Amino acid sequence: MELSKVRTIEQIVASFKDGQIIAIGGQTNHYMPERLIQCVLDSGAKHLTVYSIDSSDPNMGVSRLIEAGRVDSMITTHVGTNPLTNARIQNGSLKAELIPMGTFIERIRCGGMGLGGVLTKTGLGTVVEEGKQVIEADGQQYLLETALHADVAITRCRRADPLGNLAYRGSSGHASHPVIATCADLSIVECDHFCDLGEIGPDEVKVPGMFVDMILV
Amino acid sequence: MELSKVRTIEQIVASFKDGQIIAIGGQTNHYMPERLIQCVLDSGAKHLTVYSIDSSDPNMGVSRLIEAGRVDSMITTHVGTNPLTNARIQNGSLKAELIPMGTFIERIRCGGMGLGGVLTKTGLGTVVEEGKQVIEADGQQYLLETALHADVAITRCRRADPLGNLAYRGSSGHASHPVIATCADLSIVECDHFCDLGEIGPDEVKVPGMFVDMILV
Amino acid sequence: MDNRNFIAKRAAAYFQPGDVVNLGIGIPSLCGSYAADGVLFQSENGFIGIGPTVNEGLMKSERFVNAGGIPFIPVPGGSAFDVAMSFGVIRSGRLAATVLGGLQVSAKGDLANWASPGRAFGMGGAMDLCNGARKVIVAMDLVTKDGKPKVVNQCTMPLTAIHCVDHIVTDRCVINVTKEGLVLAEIRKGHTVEEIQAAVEPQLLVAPNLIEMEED
Amino acid sequence: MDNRNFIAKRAAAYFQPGDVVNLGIGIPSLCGSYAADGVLFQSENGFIGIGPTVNEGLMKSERFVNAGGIPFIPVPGGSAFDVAMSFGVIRSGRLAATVLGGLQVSAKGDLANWASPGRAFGMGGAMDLCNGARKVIVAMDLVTKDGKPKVVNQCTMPLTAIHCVDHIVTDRCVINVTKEGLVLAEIRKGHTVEEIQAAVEPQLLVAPNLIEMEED
Repeated sequence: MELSKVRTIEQIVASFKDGQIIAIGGQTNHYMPERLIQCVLDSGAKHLTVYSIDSSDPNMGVSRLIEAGRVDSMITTHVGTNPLTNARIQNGSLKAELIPMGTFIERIRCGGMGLGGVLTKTGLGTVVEEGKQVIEADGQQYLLETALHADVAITRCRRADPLGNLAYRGSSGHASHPVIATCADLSIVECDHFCDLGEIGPDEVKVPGMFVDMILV
Repeated sequence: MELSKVRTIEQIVASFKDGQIIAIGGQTNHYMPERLIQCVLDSGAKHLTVYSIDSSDPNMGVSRLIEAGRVDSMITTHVGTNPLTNARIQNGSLKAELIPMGTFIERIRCGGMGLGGVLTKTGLGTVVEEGKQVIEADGQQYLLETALHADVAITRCRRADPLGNLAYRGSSGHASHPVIATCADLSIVECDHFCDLGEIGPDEVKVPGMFVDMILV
Repeated sequence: MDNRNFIAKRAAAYFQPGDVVNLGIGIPSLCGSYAADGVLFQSENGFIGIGPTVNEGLMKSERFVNAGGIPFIPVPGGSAFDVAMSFGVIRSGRLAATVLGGLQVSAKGDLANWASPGRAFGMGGAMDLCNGARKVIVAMDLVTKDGKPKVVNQCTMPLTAIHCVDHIVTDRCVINVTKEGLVLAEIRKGHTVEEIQAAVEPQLLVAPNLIEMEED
Repeated sequence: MDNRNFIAKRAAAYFQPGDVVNLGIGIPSLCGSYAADGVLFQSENGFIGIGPTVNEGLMKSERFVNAGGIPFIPVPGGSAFDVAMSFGVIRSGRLAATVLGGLQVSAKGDLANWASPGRAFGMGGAMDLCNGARKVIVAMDLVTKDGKPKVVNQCTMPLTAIHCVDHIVTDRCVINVTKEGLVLAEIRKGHTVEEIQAAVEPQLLVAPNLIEMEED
């Protein structure tokens, strides 16, 4: 009986298919799941939708998928550091929905935690409001922001154990990774350090292994 | 310049006033903030509203406030282990709104994280639905559950540092404490171990000190 | 085997290695003893990997207590978290199963298990579990102590959730809730289809491969 | 002192010991050098207690990088968390202040700072910061590079948030947003009220105790 979630690169590459929604953890080029992004490239999957906080800088992170023409659309919060992304948005080959970062991560969290959406004041009175329900709760106005759920999540963590319990370190080492790791039907993580079962103490686990399906060691 | 959030019992007792909403961390009698509950008793504050997962067993935790006649109303998820609470509900001296546990903690989280509410399927088709907005999002029906914010939160943690950074241990050691600690204008915590600044590593902190106002060592 | 353990053992047979499962109090809490290796148990107050209960010794801790208030020893690979994450776990669709007690189950799989006349003490985590777990297993006696049906056409007591139950595991039989109706799938040695049908309100379908339940 | 540091220093004077503050990129990022002891800085990607930036040495880590992508050394008492908690921190009302750049600020305190014609690259965390921080401080030049007003009657560029700005700190003055209107509160040596008024669209009120800003 094999309970370990460690998988080979070949097994992971085989997980990616045309048309999938892929949620990608990380921010500002730093501590991106670059090895898993390479797996997506190697899979040949195209017409992807990507959920990611930003589109990285050219030749890095999310941008590698965009440059290779694999991404049809994105839900993201900021693409200002990447002229290649902008060029594709301008010429119509990439559709990008820009949303506030706090809203992005709460929508992802809803997708992971089995909630349908959240009410936030962020975006009220701005273009973000367009097409959204304005809900009154306790006498105040809020925007309804609905859940985002992905087909596959690719994230990175500092430590993982065979069950997929994950632990993180630092600001960029946390970033969106622990939340993104929960939001997909198939959650794949690359870890810096692979630990024995029990080596990550119960209180150090940030994402319980039940959310994780495959580990790239 | 005194930046430490450690306070004396007298200072803490002086924080409680008649009519406050007090959110209390803990569950099933175990790892309750008993010393802070004693502070509420010593303050003489009455006509309180309590947000708590349950009402503990007689002579313990939340029940001590109920028995002393200090609590007018509760929002809670379960009172089955406490005949004294039930007696007061039956005779009308205690008003209790019973809500699902997952809904309770998400409403508290909204109060702490600056959100107006969340959409959940929990409670659809049951008495929980009464008086609530049913919202359609992405073609599915959800109940809108609104934020709960308290005047004061009293919680317990394993470790605290002078800034109020908090770390937890175990199931009952976590429970509702980290979420409740964020949901109030005034957040008071009692800690088992008081640590030097820097002794709790950045990745061990579960509740950043900015949410905490007073520490009982 | 007594009825409570008989029910718990059968309910536990639904678990697969690698599953994360939540057990309610009462009969469901006994399932742990009969589960396959590699099944992990979750507790609402914030843990996956609940191990054996502990009454004394160095491992007993005020900080490792299950949702029923009983101290336990964590298994290797256990994880602790707050109640917000705990119910995220429950609602996420990644909880393989929950086993709960029941007062009434309807023909459509509605469950009532948290309030009876004069006793409405709160639903705790039951409503979230019924909505979130992939498989909802009700573990209960087939009839009340005074012989009234608990499997009913319509629940008369306050509902926990609608259309949520997958399997009803009782002291006399296993009934599956399907789109076609309630299906009598397994029957305990010494009981008859006619007797089971007489003890429930809805008309039961009988599985073509009706199984006789093992006693040991 | 150059204009950028002049602005940053004045903005930083709003911070009190014990405050947790978020700084935007550009001029706001310079505020850290002028803040009082005991002020803690927050970064959107998940940290409170951002310390000095670090270009080399053992403390440099891929895992301690601020929202602008610069490695830093955590201060004692720093805490790391995910982006969900980070924006909980931002929206909670417990973030004492945020300092952001601005393209336009209106007479009512509306802010536009994330998109200009042909450049709509995304709002990142700015909208949440404007809604959540207790004090929103805009740090910017008083006019555009070609001399056009940035303090305007109505923003023409896409809004970040409405009615959110408290203080506009510029290279020539400080303007407070109040219920009565925009109040010219401080003016840099060498500039006149008339000149400031001519450089903005809305009619300014002049504080009775108009302060001359220190240069050093």
